[in-house]
Amino acid sequence: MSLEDQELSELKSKIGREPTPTELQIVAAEWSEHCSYKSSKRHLKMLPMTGPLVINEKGYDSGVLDVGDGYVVTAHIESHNHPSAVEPYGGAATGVGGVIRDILSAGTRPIAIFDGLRFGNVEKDLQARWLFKNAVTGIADYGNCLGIPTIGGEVEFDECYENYALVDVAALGFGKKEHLIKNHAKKGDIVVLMGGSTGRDGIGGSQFASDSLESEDRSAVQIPDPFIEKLIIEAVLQARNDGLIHAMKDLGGGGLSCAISETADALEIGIEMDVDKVHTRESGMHPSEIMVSESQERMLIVTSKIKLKKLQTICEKFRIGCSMIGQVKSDNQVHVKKGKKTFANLSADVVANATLLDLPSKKPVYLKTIETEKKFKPISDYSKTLMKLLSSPNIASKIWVYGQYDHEVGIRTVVKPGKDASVLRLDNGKFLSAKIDGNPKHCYINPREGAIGCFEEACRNVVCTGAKPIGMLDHLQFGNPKDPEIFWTFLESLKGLTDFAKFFEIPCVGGKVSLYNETPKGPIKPTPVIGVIGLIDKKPSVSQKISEGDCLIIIGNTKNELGGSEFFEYVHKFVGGKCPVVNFDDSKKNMNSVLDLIKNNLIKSAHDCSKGGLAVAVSEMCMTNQIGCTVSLDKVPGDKLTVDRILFSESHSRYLLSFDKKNLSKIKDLLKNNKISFKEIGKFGGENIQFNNKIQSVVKLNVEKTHRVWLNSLSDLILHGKTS
Amino acid sequence: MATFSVHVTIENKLGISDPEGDTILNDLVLKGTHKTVSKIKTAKMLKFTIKEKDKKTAQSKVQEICDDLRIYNPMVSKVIIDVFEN
Amino acid sequence: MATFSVHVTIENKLGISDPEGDTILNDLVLKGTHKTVSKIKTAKMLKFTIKEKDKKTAQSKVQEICDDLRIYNPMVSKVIIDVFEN
Amino acid sequence: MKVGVVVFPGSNCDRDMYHVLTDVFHFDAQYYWHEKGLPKNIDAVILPGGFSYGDRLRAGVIAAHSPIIKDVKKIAEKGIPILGVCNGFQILVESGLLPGVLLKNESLNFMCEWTNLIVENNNTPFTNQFKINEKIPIPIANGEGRYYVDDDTMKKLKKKNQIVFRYSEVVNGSSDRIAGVCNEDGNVVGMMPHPERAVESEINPIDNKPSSRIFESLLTTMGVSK
Ligand SMILES: Nc1ncnc2c1ncn2[C@@H]1O[C@H](COP(=O)(O)OP(=O)(O)O)[C@@H](O)[C@H]1O
Ligand SMILES: [Mg+2]
Repeated sequence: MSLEDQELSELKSKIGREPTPTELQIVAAEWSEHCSYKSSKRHLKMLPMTGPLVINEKGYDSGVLDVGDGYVVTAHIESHNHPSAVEPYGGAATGVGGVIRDILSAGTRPIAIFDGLRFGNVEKDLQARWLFKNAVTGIADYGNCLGIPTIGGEVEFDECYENYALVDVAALGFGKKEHLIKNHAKKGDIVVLMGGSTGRDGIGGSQFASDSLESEDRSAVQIPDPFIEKLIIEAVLQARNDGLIHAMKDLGGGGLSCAISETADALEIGIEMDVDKVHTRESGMHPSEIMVSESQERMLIVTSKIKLKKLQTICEKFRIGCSMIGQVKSDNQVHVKKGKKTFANLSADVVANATLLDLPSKKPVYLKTIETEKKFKPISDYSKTLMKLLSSPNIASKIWVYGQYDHEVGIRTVVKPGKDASVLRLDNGKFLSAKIDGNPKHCYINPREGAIGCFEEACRNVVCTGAKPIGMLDHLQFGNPKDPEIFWTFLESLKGLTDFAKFFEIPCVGGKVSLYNETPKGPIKPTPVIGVIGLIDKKPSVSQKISEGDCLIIIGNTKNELGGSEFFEYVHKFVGGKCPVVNFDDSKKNMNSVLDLIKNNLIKSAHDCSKGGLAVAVSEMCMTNQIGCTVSLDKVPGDKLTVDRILFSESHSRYLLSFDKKNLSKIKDLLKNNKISFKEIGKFGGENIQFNNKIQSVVKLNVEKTHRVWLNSLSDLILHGKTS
Repeated sequence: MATFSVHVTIENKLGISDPEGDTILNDLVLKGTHKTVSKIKTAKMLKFTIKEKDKKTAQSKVQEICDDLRIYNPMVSKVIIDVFEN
Repeated sequence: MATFSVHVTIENKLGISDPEGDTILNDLVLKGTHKTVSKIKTAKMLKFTIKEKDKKTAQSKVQEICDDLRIYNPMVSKVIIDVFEN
Repeated sequence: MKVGVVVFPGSNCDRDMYHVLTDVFHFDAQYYWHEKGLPKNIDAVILPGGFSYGDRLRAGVIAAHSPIIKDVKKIAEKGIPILGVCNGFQILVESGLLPGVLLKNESLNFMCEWTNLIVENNNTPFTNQFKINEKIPIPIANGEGRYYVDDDTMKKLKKKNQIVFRYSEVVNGSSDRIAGVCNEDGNVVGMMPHPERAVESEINPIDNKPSSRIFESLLTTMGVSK
């Protein structure tokens, strides 16, 4: 782990002397991309981060939203890509641990976990299968043990992740506003390190996360210990209730170096600490090793001398380590000692604020031709094609994944995983809905529109439960930012997200940037993952069972937008074409109309149309309700299109609504009033999923049989290697 | 051809923590009256029954299986392979 | 007093099924090209470091711990204890 | 009508259980930390689910050695109702209060899903408001939930009417599809599924009334009319 030459000279000129070896390690950790956001920070400012519900406090690692009646919701997103690519079990598990501690450090109890998982082609690639299987077990073992429900997520396979893994984890917290940690400290306060012991594992992790994988650093792998984390959660929350915490920060990338310098900088204090006071796992650790170790399950707490005893008693009760490692000074210095001897003494401002870069960007050359479509062999049997898609790893049910996650613990889960967004009940009678979504296939073709699409998709999912989006989390995952073409895709995505967030007045309450995601074959496709949080004031829309004779309406236009679709990529093995573009005005109108319909109790269920297009979305409704449906493709509103395009185009802003026939006229009136493009396109009943074009039958699949295939094909593939 | 019993012990590499062993030691063994135990390390064992021409082939075959099929992750664990003639 | 390393192998008693061993065999090993393996049994191992006056005491002490603290569940498993001098 | 909810390091359904006991059924519930004793005048004890000691070694085995278990045993002898749910069941089994053992699910995975229970014994403090063969929709969430007993014990269980709940279908490979058992006296009951997750209609997608009867049975036992 080291600084670049120019950074080293910069450090020297800032401190006016040669840095000590320990100082070099501390600064290298903190100035890494992972901790300092040096490539991205100046651009991230463009995102709107404030709003009427957003509570901003210094030093928070998670976003805070006021949900009324004296309660707040906190949210954060993280990834653990590099570690998961080499040790999927531990990497994914410690990823959960990290984001949970971010939620905890605001003083809120974590109440939900979401996971976004991306791997190579699991059908062909045994390594990808191994990575996927173990990452899922890692998340399950960690979250389940903590007793925090994992209630949603997404899974995607794409060849761009060959030999690699993207493991994103988001978490939500809930608590009383008055319990939020205020993050303040004054001279003489005590700095405590609480939780697991510090060892050599994970040394250099944050730098590791910022290197490409070729320089595999073995010591950077961390061993998860969810049991300690659970004890930390309970201990911290008790300390919070007893008012013992002045300031708090979790130890993540960069370990103590990062936590100490960022706390000192944010609170405008100095911290003097003694590495001999840190409880370590192994003897003989050098001060610099202690400072940069990324051992998991540790929290930094600032308390007063008087409160320290009580804090120690709590830690004793839970049998977790609690070391008084230092104290607060008034000089804004980070002063690291071992006994009497000084090993580092730097201004917190210098350590915590790396010089931000202004990297060059350039539109990638491949984009010039990417939208040109090839001629495809015509599809002879659409039933077969649809069946193939429904059993493909990207579209098949993810029950094998979320069935391993305890999604009920905490007894808040009203809408469980397996539908669109999941819904939690809150203590003030309101409900929270959330979902994360990404789509690298779209983002590769158009980084800007693709990113907007992910944002809109997450909103759609949340809207389908009757929730109004109130906050957004973004996780921007790209390759090496020093490559101007990659950096351009980063900026485009960011600009797209910013535009959408501003237009819809959805503030960004948290995010993360993960760069240098490179596989042996090159950079990953641009992979922004967007989490959207929605609030429901009264009653969530819980899907009611669809029955014989119920109607199907589609809202929104279907356009010629097959670029980056599952149909092009999985069926035709073609990467290219025009990717879906969100029309902001239509998007807003459609969202509001769906919310209106739900509020007026007019529909039985709403489902968004996304991966696999209309054909897949209708099939999902049929399968989960075990009922057939006959759909007239010729009635679908939008461009005049060929059958394959109507079936599989992934145009945004579309919703499928099921409802009792008696509500038809009311629904039509409301939609007409709102000037929505919509059509009644089908009727439920029978035992077949059937698509007709005028009088001609295009698709006919038996619901029960299709359901079985869709439900089991992912687990058959992962567990027994079967491809359908 | 002979039948061999091959024991594969998978354990964490040196310096990698073993939270399970620590918990068993601290929360179970040391809570009782058994104070002479100072460390517990956990490991997983797989006992293979395999038919090969000799002991050496049995050993190398099992090693190959463990490596190929990622029975363990060399990043965090190591394997010890012991072969016994049946 | 000497320090001993005592290996405790916890494995299923005869007749108790071992779905994990079966899965590794059928879905992993036999799916590949390794057809000479006919059985895989899983076990758990605990390696104790213990200070006792001799090998025999170390052995009996660990046996006692295993029985007293139910390190294994006698309804389904048995333990094998091997002592090594350090 | 004092009900104790025992909390071990790693318990994680304690708060859910407490909520249901107090807010839904209006018991006078209280938490008891595993290092403490239980008061003499307690009327019922519940061991909630979770991952005591991180499920290390075997689910429930370390917690079974907690100081509080001595009191639980004494109280059990007095015939006071005791319920172990999920990890609580595992602890009761590991501490010898209930027969059998809970092994890794046949799928080898943690399983979180809704199942149906069939009531086999309505003569316990937690099932006296059921009819035999009544169906209860209820979720499971466990990795080591496969109940196993040897043949002799199974015979005894059947003879003494100790099988309390069965799954209506094969779920995880449990012997005879057993999901819950009781001791010979019937006052100590253990079950893998989570009744506390099924008694409120808001979070129960099927029907919350059957599982509510588990708590109503306890109310009846304790002489409280609904
Ligand atoms: N990795 C995962 N973890 C938990 N739940 C998941 C995961 N992947 C998918 N799900 C759940 O499966 C359902 C379908 O997911 P997805 O296909 O991504 O939905 P959508 O297309 O509506 O965004 C959702 O309820 C989602 O939360
Ligand atoms: Mg959806």
